Amino acid sequence: MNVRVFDSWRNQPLKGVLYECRELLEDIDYPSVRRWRQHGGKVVGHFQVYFPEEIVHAAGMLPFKIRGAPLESIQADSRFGSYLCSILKTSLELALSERIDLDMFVTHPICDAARNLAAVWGRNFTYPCQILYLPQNANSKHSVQYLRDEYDRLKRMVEEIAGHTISDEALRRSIAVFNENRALLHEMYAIKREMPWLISTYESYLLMAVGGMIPREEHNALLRHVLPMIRIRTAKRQDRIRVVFEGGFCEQPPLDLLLMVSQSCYVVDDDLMIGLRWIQDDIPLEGDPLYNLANAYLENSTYSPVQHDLRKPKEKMLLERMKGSGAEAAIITAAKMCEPGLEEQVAYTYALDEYGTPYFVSEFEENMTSFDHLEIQLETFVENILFA
Amino acid sequence: MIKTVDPEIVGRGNREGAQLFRRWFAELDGAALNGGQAAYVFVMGSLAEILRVFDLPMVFPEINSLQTAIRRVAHEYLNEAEDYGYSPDICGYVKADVALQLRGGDHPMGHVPKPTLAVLTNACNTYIKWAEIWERMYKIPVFTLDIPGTRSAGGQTWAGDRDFENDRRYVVAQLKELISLCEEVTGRRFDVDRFREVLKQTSRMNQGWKRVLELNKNQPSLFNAVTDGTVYLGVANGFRGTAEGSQYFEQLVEEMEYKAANHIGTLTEEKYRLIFVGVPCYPIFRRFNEMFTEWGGTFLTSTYLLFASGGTNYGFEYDLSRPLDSLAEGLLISVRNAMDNMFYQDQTLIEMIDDYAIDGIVYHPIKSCRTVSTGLADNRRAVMAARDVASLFIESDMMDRRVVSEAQLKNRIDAFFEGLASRKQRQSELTT
Amino acid sequence: MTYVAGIDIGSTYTKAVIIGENNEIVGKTMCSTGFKLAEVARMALDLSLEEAGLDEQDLAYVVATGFGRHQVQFKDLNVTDLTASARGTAHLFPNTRTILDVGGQTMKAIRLDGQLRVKSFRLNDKCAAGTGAFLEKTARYMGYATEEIGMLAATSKKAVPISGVCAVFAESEVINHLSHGAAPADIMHGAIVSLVDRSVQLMKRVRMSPEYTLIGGILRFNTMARVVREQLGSDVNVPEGELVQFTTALGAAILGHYRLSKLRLEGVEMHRENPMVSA
Amino acid sequence: MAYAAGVDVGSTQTKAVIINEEARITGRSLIDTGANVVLAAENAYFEALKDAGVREEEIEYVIGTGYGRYRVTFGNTQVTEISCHARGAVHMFANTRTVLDMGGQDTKAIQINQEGEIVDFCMNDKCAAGTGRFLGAASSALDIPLDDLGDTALLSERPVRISTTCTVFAESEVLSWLGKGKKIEDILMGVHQSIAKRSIGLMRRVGIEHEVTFTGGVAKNSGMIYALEDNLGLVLNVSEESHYMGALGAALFALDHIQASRIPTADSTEVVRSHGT
Repeated sequence: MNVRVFDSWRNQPLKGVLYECRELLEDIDYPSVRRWRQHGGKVVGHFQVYFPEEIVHAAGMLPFKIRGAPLESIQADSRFGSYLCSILKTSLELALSERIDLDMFVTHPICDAARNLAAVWGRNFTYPCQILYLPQNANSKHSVQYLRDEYDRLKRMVEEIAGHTISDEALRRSIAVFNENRALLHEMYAIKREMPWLISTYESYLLMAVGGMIPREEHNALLRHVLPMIRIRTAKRQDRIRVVFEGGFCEQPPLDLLLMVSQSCYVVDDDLMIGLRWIQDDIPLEGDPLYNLANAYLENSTYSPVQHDLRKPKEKMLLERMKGSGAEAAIITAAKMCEPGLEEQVAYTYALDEYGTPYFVSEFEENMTSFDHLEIQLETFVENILFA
Repeated sequence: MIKTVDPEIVGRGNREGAQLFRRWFAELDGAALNGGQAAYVFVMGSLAEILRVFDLPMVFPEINSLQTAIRRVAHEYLNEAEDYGYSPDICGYVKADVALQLRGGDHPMGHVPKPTLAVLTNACNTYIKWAEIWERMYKIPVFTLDIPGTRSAGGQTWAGDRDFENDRRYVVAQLKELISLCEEVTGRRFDVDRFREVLKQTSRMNQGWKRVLELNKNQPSLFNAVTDGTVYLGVANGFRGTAEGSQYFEQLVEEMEYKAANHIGTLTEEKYRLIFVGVPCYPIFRRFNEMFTEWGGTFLTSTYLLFASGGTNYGFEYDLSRPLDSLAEGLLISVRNAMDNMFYQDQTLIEMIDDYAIDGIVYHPIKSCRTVSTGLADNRRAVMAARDVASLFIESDMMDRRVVSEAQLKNRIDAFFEGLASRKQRQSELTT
Repeated sequence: MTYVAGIDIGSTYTKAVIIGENNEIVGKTMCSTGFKLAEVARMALDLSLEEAGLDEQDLAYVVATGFGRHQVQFKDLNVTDLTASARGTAHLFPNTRTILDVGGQTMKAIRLDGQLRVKSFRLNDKCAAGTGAFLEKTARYMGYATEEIGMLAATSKKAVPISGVCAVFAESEVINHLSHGAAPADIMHGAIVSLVDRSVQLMKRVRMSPEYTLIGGILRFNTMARVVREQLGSDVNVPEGELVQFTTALGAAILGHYRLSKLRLEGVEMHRENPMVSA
Repeated sequence: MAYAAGVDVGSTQTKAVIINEEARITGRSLIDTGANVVLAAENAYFEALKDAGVREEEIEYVIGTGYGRYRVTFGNTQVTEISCHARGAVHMFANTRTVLDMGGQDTKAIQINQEGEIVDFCMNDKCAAGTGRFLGAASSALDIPLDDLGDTALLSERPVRISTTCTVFAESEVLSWLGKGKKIEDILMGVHQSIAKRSIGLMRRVGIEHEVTFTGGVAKNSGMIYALEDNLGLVLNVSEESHYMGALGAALFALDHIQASRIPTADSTEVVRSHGT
């Protein structure tokens, strides 16, 4: 479908683009998705972290990344218990309060809470609500084949909703679009690593996150528009520490928290919206596209606390991420009540202690509004590295 | 109506269950002291069928952890783990086990051997995070047997369905990998005849457990699903795939049938027939149950007895002519049954209400476990909409006494029964 | 002679300290903060200058700390009160490795390294059960003022267990205990024990090691210090006298010296702008 | 003429109500619970008797409720405040299907069927977050009397968003908003909104059915009524006696008992049978 749903950034200077991105990201009525629907487009909402959006894209539908929102969950609260992360509640709240309207909802077995979402969501809505069973044993010789078959199952579901089949050619075209998107995002992160004063983590997040709510072609155009402007930006380097900002992010921190972090240190790498950057290199266009997608997920991907792969001990991967970005310290944060994130924190801190790397540990919630508590801790952390 | 009862039969399940349980821990204690091997496994899909063939003693960290709560020392273990860095918000079972490992396996019931390997399913994602801890501590092989669950409500597939067979191929392939890992670890060949024998015993146990659960529909009910049920569960997990395990359940069936024939209930006066949903409140295990029995309420069945038995209740029977395929199918169906109870629990509960003539449901979501707690509030809405039955929703924990306030619980439980009482009264007025 | 000032704008009191080259205090002031933060900071500084018999030109460097630090115009640098109080405490007890600071609204555990730098620290979560407010609530509920907590608890022989789940729920526990005839002193003692339990947990989270030093208003009760000693099974430093109030301001001033000498080493021109707060 | 009494011993206040055989309130009293709960219960009881001009011997049955219900030493039995608030609310507003009771340290949502029986109920669990006590914190922070909070909040045009859940820390968040130069009424409405939203979340657990009756100490607060009605989109029943609803309910159960003991029917003592002591 050839509709443009997010245009306001075009022909704007960097500042203007960033402003438009924040406007879009903070609008919990998801205007870009509404516009898509108004043009008769169908929408598949997929929960964090990774989802093979290519399959939905190839069917001419909009893959919409559901990542919670800073709103109070009044209706969703009554569907859940108290001891639960915020993103689950606010995501469902978005649907219950009719801010988002979907043709299909997909979640994944990333954690015990998210897995339940398909059932709860399904009880409250009539459209298909599914689990995409991403393999949890990444080390079986059969995993790729299994995932290929699982993607095929998803493809059949999507075809039903689209009302037509998805050709391999269409899949390859979509893979090409997403290859470009990932390449552009990796390029933006390369700038962060090399010249962090040119783009803060707050800014890169804005530019990246809108990708989950607009057609990827538009996102590519946006990134192609801004990357050159970032490169020629006139910003002077300041005396700040270089940190990796690691959260095993499924739930995303509030923008103001990112702004706060950006103001006190240079974040040279992070794992925000990691699903959009999960696959590392271009996915081959020749051969069975579903197999290539499955193979890339398992064999050519980054890491996250929600994926278990004996070849990727998370603490080792974090240390590599720090080495790769020349970070001198780490900010380790996790969403409140996030079991995988909180468990990973422990491994991270012991590994960092072992290497004598300074780190700062905290927890966050997407809809927190006061940051004094966190700010004072972060400042103290930074001060004491500078006083060293 | 109390008549002369055969003390041999009545209470045998609890008696022998406790004995078996102590013996099992004594064996582990032995293994720990002379540095023997041990496989760490979990209740939702223990893979006993494979491990027994290699005579690997099985350690259930979940059971070790809950025992620290029942023995009222859980808080010591939790604090140690939290001091080590684990958040107060994460699973109490995990934390108690971390502390246990930090203590070198020192447990109130004896010593727990270190793992030689860990075998887990994805029935609970926290199993995976948990095993990663041992992987780091002991550099041992960890095998995650990935058993894809149901993809959507009403979307269950069965043998012969295209998607089911895709899943089966995946599980079979992993089982083969697990077998060669066990051969590596133990230095022994896989004996397919032993394997068939174990499967035969598991089938027997499955049948027994299924029958025991059904027998409790009797009026009055024959066992308390929360207190007695937990004893039976211990055997179902610790002795799965063994002759004595199967025999235990056949005798348990006998006991229940005897009690039914002689009208021997759990309470002198059974006033309210209840369902328990969730994981027991182990920090005040006995007291918690008393707060219900004081009012003449007893638990006939519980979702815990289903998922914590790894879906044994489903009563799956293995086809010994194609053991590996059949084990894969059994795992897919029973572990799926345990794991994605969230999809069907409302249906399961509605059936229970009808089959067991239930007066009320007690929902007990807990801080520790998002696998079983996340969907309960929504599940409750569905059940309440479908059946006119009283329900109670109380949150606490299975391990952490800091979030268990007896006063708060009692207040709610009393109010629940006051409501039940006036319902009963109206019903009796309507009938007279 | 180079003088440096440290100003600590706390939520209730504002303190200023002026020190000489050997960190000796030559002037200090304390006044209640109120709403006009910039003005009170100014006043506190002027009064301390007066006491020290100095003019503002004599000051080479000014460091602001405390929650109002951003409102101070005439500062050269501002640091958080964690950094400042750690440095101040380390000045009073040079062998300090772990600091416990229990305030009305926060509880902090700080670990220092051999160079007296903050190595790691933890704050209580956003729940009053882990703060001095917990004690104040309990006291107020039994009809005692915050100031009386110390004396009250001192008379207790045996602590009544109080679960530290919620500062407000604690009240209903207090009802029960009182109605069962428990003595207010013993209940207060119990509340202190449950608070110290949390404190010690927080200290463990920063992987504590001796010497331990306790700062913050709440800890001026001997009972509190005693219970902490019991729980740690180790001796603890408790700063005494009026200096306690100035620990943080003093720390800020000392950091001023540190930064000043560093800047001079780098031959940097003194400019009245904070190199660190780059917001 | 026989009388029945209900004594509701709450965490902060103790209330007593005397009713006659027509279930009409003839006396009431409200005192601070304070340290000695047993004494508080007695005092409240005797003040209510005085208020009703009734001698103690004329009281045939007394029921204790509330957290201190087992401390009502002179009571004949106890009933939880959940049942009592429901009973009181239905007595005052016969069509009540949902009761929201907002008290000092807990908030209850109760669902009631046509027969006036409790179908379902739900209470704040983990801590006192989002209870009436939250207002107490705001009132001391801004030092505005508790009774004026609501009316002040109603002046608000753009309420702030309060994110603190801890009742004790609400005080400091209120102050920090003040520091940021926010209007007092906007901060106060923010506080009311945050409590209202939490309470509605609680009510949705049991399901919100018309009519909704608002009881408890906070039910007098105009700002809270506004915030709730605004978020719920319906009008609340609020009684003059909202404060005494628990005690009234207890008194009504006591009256049942008196009448039941006169014309014995099938175990009608069920409802108020003593238990669990």
